[in-house]
Amino acid sequence: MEEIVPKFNYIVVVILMMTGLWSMLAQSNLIKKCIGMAIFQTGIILFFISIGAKNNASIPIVAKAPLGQAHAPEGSQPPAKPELTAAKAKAYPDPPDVNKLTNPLTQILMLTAIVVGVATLGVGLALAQKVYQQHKSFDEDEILENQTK
Amino acid sequence: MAELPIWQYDTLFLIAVVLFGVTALTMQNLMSAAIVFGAYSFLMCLIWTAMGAVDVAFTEAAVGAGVSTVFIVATIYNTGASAKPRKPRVGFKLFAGAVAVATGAFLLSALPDFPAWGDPKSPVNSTVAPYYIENTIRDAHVPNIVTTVLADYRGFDTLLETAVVFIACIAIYSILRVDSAKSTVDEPDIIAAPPAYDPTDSLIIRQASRIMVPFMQIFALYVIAHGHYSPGGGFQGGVILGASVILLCISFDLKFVLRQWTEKKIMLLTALGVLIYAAVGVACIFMGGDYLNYNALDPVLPGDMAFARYYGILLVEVGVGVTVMFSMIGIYIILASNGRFNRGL
Amino acid sequence: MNSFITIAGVVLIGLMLLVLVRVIKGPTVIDRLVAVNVIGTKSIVLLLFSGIIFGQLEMFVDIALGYGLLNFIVSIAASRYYQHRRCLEQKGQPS
Amino acid sequence: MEYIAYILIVVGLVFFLGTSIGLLRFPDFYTRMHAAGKGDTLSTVLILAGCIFAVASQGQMSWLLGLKILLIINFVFIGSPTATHAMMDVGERAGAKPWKKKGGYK
Repeated sequence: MEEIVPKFNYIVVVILMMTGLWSMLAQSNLIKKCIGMAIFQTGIILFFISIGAKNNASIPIVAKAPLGQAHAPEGSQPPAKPELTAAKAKAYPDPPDVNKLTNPLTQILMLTAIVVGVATLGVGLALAQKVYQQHKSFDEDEILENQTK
Repeated sequence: MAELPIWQYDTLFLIAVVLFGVTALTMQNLMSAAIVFGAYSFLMCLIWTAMGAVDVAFTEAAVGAGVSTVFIVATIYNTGASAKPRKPRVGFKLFAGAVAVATGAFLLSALPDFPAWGDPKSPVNSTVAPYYIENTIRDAHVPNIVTTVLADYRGFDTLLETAVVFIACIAIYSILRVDSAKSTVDEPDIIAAPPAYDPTDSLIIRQASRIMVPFMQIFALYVIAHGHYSPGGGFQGGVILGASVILLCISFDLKFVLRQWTEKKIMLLTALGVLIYAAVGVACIFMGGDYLNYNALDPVLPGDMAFARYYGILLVEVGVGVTVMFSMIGIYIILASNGRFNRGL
Repeated sequence: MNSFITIAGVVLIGLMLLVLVRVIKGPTVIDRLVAVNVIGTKSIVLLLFSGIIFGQLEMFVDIALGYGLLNFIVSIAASRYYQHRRCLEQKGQPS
Repeated sequence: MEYIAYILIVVGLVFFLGTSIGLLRFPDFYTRMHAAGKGDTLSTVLILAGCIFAVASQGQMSWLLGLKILLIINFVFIGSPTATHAMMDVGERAGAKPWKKKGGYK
């Protein structure tokens, strides 16, 4: 138990991936294969997000500093439009504490993966629909029988 | 028992999510499977929130509630709704199960090598990521680190992901589109004739969506523009904009929407989004910088060097939003109308 | 306050698991649709709860607003679907 | 302020308890719809209102945040009954049979 509890997330990831893989292999219905593919994908996304999570950390958005505590940044920046820069930079402390924010890198990889996943789900569904137009069936076994006839 | 690393919700959610996934796959009726899959995505969104990944949760919320289930429903509408019970091939299913379990056992054998859940010192959290966390505010004045990494530090990645969405849209068109004049596709015989227009028929639904759609679109524009300060950005706003038009397609009629958005317009606008993104990069080259290095745009944009990156991110997000919005609409229409682009769900 | 919200959230998830029983058991599609709609509405509440626990509600309220706007689309899509295909249980089709 | 939040959230949870028990125990689709449609909307609205007071008692309230939560309540109030109506429509069109007491009233 002491071994398993700190790594519970990986076990759930593996269970989800096994479920998706089994459904892609064994289900004979094409739509269910597509749903299984989506479940497999969420397993992978869960893996990435959970390795990026940190204990006692907040969301990866830099919180505004309480008023009065902020200090102006160093003078290395070109003082092109000083009023804008100063007003903007004063509101935030620099730099934020690394251990207080969750890892943003894994999140952005997965954010794009979700939208791309919907697009690929659409491609899968379109293929299934085309197969249905040709064979009048979603069932793999029936399609094979129709072809061998 | 050791103390749970992350707080109490997560464990409950993770157990519930496995239950939902298995349930969705055991449903015999495909419509049920689609609906349970929608609930699965609700829970997934809650898990991302509990792990502190708000942007991912927002994307999952918009995609799961608005788009993906509707795609599956549209496909089922044009085909048959049931997974016919056949004599189950138990042997093959057991063999597939054995393969899946073997894969799982192989993966689990690596379990001791993984860092513990929520360890701040793990390799993922201690190598590259601290640079992003520390430098975002100074480099771009954007508090939302995810937006900065998405559109600025890893701009190439996002450009190509947007291109992938565009290519997927093209692929669906080339798979399914038929010319309705020479169409040989006949309606599945289960579909009743489309009902004649009856204003009392779905008056409540029509009026409710008439109220909701403008709010959705304004909210989506807010999400795109305010993505620098709160969760949001081009992907989320684009999906919500797409979902608002999909809601119009469902609650009114496909023809009603197609009067405004013809096929040509939708395809051109899908391409326009990628073009905006790429054009920002090319503009950077002409201004004397590297591709997608927004610092080079400093002379034409207000504010100092960091504000050039701030506005560059905004331009890029607009491009992403346009592509995602119109590809979602295009995919929905072509799935719902069975490739004929004239009538459907 | 935070511990109260946490307890309320856990109770809410427990009750959501009761609704899940209806999703699994529900004899027809529409029973499942009703139960899933309830789960969708309750996830708005849970999102706000986790926002209060994180102490940054203004970041989470956008997600909840998005859900509030979007989560009736699926019900309307299903209603359209059955408007065109009149019968719920076709011959020889399990639900 | 804090106690108003407690009361609203607890009352909302009680209504949701009613909803989930009703969903489990009622015999047919229409009665389940009754439990889900009414109890769900009311409990959501009550708990969201409780959240407003909870945040206000912690001193984190800004006008934008309050406005957004009120907007969520508004949209739940528009969207949820519409969904209920649509599903009831589905049930009637699809021919769900209303439950009758065995040997009961005609």
